Amino acid sequence: MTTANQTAIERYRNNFLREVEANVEEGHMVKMCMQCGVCAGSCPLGPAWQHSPQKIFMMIRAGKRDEVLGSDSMFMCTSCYNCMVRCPRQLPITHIMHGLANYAHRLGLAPKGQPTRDFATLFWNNLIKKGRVNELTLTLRHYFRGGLVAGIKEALSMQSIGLGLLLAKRLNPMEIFGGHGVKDLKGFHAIIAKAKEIEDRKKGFSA
Amino acid sequence: MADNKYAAYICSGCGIGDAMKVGQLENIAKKEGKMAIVKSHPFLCNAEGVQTIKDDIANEAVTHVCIAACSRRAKTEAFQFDGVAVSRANLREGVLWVVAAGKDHDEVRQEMAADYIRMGCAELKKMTQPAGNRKEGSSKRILVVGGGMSGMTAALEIAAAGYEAVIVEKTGALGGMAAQLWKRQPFKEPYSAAQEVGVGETAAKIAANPLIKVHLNSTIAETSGAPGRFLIKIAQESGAVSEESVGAIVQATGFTPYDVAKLPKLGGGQPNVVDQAGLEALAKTANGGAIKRADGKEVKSVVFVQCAGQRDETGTHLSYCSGHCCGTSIKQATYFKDQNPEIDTVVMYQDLRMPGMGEDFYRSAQERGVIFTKGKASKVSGGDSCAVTFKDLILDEENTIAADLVVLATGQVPNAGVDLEAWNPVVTAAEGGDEAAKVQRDAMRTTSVLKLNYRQGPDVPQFKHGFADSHFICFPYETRRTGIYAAGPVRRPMDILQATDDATGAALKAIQAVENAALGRAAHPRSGDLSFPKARLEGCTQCKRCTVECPFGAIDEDEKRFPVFNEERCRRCGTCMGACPVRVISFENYSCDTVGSQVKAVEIPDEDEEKPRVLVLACENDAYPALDMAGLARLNYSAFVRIIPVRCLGSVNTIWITDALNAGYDGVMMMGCKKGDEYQCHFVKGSELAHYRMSKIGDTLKQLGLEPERVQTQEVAITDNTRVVKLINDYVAELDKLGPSPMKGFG
Amino acid sequence: MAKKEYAFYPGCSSQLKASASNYLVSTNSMCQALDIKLTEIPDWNCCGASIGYCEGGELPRVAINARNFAQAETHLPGQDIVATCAACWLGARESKERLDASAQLMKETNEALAAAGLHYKGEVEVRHMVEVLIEDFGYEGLKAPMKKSLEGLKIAGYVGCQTNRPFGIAGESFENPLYLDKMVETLGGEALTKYEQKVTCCGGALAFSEPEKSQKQIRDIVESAYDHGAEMIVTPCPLCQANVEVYQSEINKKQGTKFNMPVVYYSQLMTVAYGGSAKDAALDGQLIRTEKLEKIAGK
Amino acid sequence: MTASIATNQTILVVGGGISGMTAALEAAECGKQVVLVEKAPVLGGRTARLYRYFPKMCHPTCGLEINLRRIKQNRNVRLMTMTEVTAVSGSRGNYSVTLKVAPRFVNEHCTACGKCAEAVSAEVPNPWNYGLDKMKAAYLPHNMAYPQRYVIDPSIVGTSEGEKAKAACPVGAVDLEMKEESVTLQVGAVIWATGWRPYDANKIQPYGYDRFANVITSLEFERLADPQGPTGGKILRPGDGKEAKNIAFIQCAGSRDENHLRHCSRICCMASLKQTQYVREAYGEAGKSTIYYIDIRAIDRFEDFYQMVQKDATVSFVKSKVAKIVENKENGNPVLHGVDTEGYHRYATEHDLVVLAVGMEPEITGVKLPDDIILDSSNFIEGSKDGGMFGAGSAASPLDVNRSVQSATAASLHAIQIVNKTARAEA
Repeated sequence: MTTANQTAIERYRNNFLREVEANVEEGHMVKMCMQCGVCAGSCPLGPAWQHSPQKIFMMIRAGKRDEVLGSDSMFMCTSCYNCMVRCPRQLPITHIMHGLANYAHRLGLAPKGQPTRDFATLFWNNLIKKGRVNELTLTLRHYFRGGLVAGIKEALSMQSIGLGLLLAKRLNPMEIFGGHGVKDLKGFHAIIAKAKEIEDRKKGFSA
Repeated sequence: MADNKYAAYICSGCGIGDAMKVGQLENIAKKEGKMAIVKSHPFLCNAEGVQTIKDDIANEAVTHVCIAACSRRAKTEAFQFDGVAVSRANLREGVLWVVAAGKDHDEVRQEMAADYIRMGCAELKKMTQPAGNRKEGSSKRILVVGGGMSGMTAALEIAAAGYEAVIVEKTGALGGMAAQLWKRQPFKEPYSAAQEVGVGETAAKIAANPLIKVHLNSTIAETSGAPGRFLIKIAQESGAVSEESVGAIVQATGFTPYDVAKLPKLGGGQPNVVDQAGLEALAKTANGGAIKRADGKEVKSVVFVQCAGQRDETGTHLSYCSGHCCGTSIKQATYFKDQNPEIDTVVMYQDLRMPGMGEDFYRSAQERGVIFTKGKASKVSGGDSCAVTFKDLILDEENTIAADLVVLATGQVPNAGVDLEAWNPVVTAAEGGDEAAKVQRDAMRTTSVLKLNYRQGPDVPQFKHGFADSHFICFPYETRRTGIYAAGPVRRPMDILQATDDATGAALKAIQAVENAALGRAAHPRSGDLSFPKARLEGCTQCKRCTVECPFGAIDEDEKRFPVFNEERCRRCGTCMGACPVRVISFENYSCDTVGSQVKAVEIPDEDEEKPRVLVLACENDAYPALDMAGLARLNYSAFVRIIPVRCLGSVNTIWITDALNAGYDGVMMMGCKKGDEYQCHFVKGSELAHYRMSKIGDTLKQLGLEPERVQTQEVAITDNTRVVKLINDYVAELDKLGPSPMKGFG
Repeated sequence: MAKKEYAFYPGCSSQLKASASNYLVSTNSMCQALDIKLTEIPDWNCCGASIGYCEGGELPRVAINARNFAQAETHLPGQDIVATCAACWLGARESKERLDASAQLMKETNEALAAAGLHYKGEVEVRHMVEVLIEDFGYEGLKAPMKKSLEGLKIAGYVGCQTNRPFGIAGESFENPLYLDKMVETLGGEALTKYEQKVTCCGGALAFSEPEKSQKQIRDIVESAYDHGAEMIVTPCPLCQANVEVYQSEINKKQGTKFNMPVVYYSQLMTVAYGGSAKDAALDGQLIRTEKLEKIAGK
Repeated sequence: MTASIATNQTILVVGGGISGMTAALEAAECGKQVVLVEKAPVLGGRTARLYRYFPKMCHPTCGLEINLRRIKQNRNVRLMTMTEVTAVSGSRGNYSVTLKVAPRFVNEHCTACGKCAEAVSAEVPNPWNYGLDKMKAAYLPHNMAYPQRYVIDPSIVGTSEGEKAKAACPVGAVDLEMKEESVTLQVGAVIWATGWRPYDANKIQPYGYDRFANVITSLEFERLADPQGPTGGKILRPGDGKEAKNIAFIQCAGSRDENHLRHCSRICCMASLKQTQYVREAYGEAGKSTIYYIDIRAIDRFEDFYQMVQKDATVSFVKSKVAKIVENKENGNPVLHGVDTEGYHRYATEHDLVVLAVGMEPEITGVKLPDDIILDSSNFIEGSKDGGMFGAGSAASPLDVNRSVQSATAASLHAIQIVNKTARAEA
């Protein structure tokens, strides 16, 4: 038997499904999908998905590890929860999509430069810094993610909005120098570190 | 009979009295109808009106009553009198409500009503109240053929109702296919795990039940007789023959799995490719431990290929779905998962069919990690490592999947015995002296399950795909062999749960059959009817039409080829009466005369009156109700028609048609049920036979010098209340164009 | 003593000078009129928001929410946590339900909290301000402090996603929730009940990362409001408010539309109806000013 | 009707649909005494309101006619309409059943002449047509109504309309003084053939049954196709009365859905396949049917019917649970959004009319039953603890007509076994 054939044969084994069940948030529910496709049709960003959630579930069962974990589809999730409330099998699809994206991201398999992946990373880093989100630095970092020139261009294009928010007292330029934050930052960080440590241990990232 | 006394009661209620001259109708009943008593009443169906009739029955010794009021379908209970023959003249739905209102129509309305009075009286004169109750069949024991789950259930249910049951089982033990199962699909909540089959307990209950007798290693050598008096010859494997008298039969002969050898493309016959029964055997051997293949290797991965040799549109394999196989494969997948969750189990399906609560079982298998793949397998190869090549219908790609074992979900093939459609031409050829056909006939006979000695063949007629099912949705047990009821997978593909329910239903029908037989009553759909066909054999020409055409195989032939009527098998449809060219067959209350006299009672106006007369013979099951409902909706049709309800178009004897045409009717229209594959006829072939017979009437018409259009046969559904009106009116218009019948004035 | 007291979880965007500061200001005014006392959870932190999934993972997000719970449980015992932000409410409630459902998760979470000397007993209730208004006051109760009617105002109720799914407000459907309409009617305004984009996603956090895809959503939301004759949109969610209001100018620029549809919070409507000034209702905080509402407020 | 008609050898059948009629008749034709009670003013139940049956495309009223004829001539069956069971006490072989008989306001004198309906002008929604049209407040429920007796709607009792009906009756059958009655019966066994009802389509929010006029249920569609229905058999959509030629059928509307009904309702796939043929019957090649499905459950020989429909060029199949429906405001057409999962194809397809193949829910859901009754978690009747009461037909499981009759026949035997035991004990 050739290697290619072996791969094809292995493909439909449950291995990748087991990996997902073990390591992905709510991954144990993937097997419950009955391929009705209501999730695929419910997503506001549906047309942007290369693979719909229901198809991803089938791909997981079919062992298509690289295609799933390398896909940008999960990053199209707006967390609107439409799929989840309509799923006749009550799969927590939103959470599974988040979980798959997180897993792919952590494994480094998620597409590089995927804007939502980058923004989401930025967001988390921003919030853990002070315990609360700094909207200004988050926004600026986001616009400048592609380098200085692109950033200035994008920020300029949005400057009327920024100015408007400023005038409406809904953006504080002083936030750039610090801004809101939790007082017990040390404790906050300790909690996150501990939580991360536990989770990483369970999902095999600690090693 | 000298004792008969005839009375007619005319109701003037519901507006009849306003629209018709009731006095004149009374006179007609008296003078032309020769009724001894004629009364009219403003509200005949109320208690007082009915009492008038009852009083006359009691005090005046009235034996025959003509009710001229509403349709026979209305106030039926009010106008039932024990031991008294009743005819109904339909003045309300048949005249008042369908003839256009207003003075312009007074004359034709009155003529129509008058004719219905004449017809009601004429019919009554020819009727006798059926005596019934011949008490020929008095056995209330019930034979159950087959000792599988269906048969065992039927026997236990029969016994639980207090009746005796006799089981004939061809193998050496009870249990059938169910005994070969490791477990069965869950049949009550929580529908999450396979359950014990329970064959042992059921068989033990049967052994302990004094009302149940079991013949093992036995088959039926001959079945003769009729409900209430079947005589069964039972052949034992040893060669001994015993006899049992029974009143009814439940046929629970089950199924055989479709032969996997017919599926070489799907690996049938190759090592480590088994059917579902094969997997049950492996699971039984494993007895809860790891399931091993025939070569002793523990199975670590298994693929179930659904619809193997089923739902086949090429005509090569089974075209139907066997219903149970999705659930069976799910159950079998749980055998593996419950023993070792690490075993890869894939169910490859096209449509996963788990109706009702089965959905819960499907879910429970998914929870266990059984993988469901919507795909169509194109090739399976067996061997040490099996491979299934398939099209993944979701991912839209060709793929191959490896497994230690492949299970093919093949279908159920019913054990229904001889297919009569194939049997009959062989027998005809054999009777014609064809020696090869004789050999073939005898060979076929050995494959028979019931070995009925009926004129029409040794087994019950099959419906579709060889299953001994009913054609009727509302009446799943409406069989074509009275007193014989199929149950379980021989009737229809099914699982154990449905089969046990089915067996219980069939048990009831068998009990009902023995009770009816003992009272001389008809079974469905004319249940309770006490009439039965009588033949004046001295006039019989041994033409065999009645024995061939009886839809229920009720009529055998004696050595001289005279018909032998088995009343308990008869369903009282009258097809034999319609078939008989010499009109020697009749029922006490329904005969060539009861209808013929009505045909003749109608007054045929002269040609110059321009009042055509059209006879409508309407099947009482669908067409007559449709006509009634046209009345209920106050739809108008021509007042030139005269409608006679018949039991079935199959009972229509051509003499009625020729009599009508001879009498000067301008046309005859027959309204019957739908014929063909999806027939609606409650007596199976009545409508079809009528169409056939009428197609042959052309010569007669020619002899009379009449146009073929003067006789029409229509298929009518019960919902056709607007259509029947159109049919009638169009037909009257067509006849009008044709001009009056040249026979007028010769009658 | 106030009629009702709650542990308040304002969330990052509702802080002063943050993007939803007008929500905070008007909420405070509204609560005053209803005699509600809101006490901020001491030293609360961010909920992690949905978008936190990518880097944050599962347990860290639950843990930071549990930190808020532990604070509330300790310092504001017996008080329900009330959030105004849809994402905060969802993040918190999701965490609470998961903790309720899994002893293992509870154990791990408390292990993490212990690193900061905290412990969560599992006793909090997490509610949205809208739930409080509807369940604890009722539409009749919300009428009580009314001083002005919003008569003549045609308002499209835009519920969005996260106040609606997966939890939603009891008794309302996911596809056609009517509570904003009922609130508008309670305040005397004209609710555009047939407005069919009321649960369309605005793109959420993807407004940043996938602006074109999000703006297509926003365009539908605003366009339909115009189609139904709306004079303004009302929403319970800060991200919805921001996205739908802020990007109208962008859409106008790119697609030549002339959108200028005010987007307000229910708390602003209520503040005005309760007699508050434009400033109390933070109407000056609108990018697209709502003159009609300001006019009523000024009366 | 009084209690004297029944004894502990009598079988009570609750529900006069096809299952109840079958259970009652099969027992009666075995010689047993039966009381058949029906909540509605007429027999027939759910199936009598169907236009055709699958797979034969025959008419349910054809079987109804036979069953009515059996009932009319069988004196072992006592029928009580407008009657509900309010309490059951006692135990197997010896139950005491309390019945509530609602007033019909028309007594047994009624000849169905129709004068009352002519006299009355008030109209009420017609339940026979699921409220798709209105009927006179003095009415014969349908043209095969049995008992063939008019009913006066309670809404006109005590009004001048009611008096008009009374004055118009030539036989004094209208009795506006009728009151609700309570009756107690002794019976030996009880068969619950209480049937099913369509799952409330309003609850399936993404499909907008409550918002879009041109989204209807499969049962309403039966009435539209039926010549005896509100449109005289023309398939006209409710929104604007236009001919609906391009019709979407959405399967599993409420079934196989943990947000609604967990179970598969079994009949809906076949019902929709059947209904595509109504479209063909009405419009020939100009009709178009699309079935949106998860799995087509055309079990056993129904597969033949499925294969026949598959070959029909006017019918197409999309393997997809429709995500949501929006209305095209210009023409009132429903637009279906979703994904065909066989290969992942996104669609937004406009149809003239959407038919929701709504699931089956036991009619007794939410009704208080005797404590003894065992229900499964979907409220289907499994039986009773003392073994003297039985579920039959779709009250016991989601079943098609054929299987319901089979189930009712089986239940009938179980009831007979109980009363026979009593008879033997007393003999």
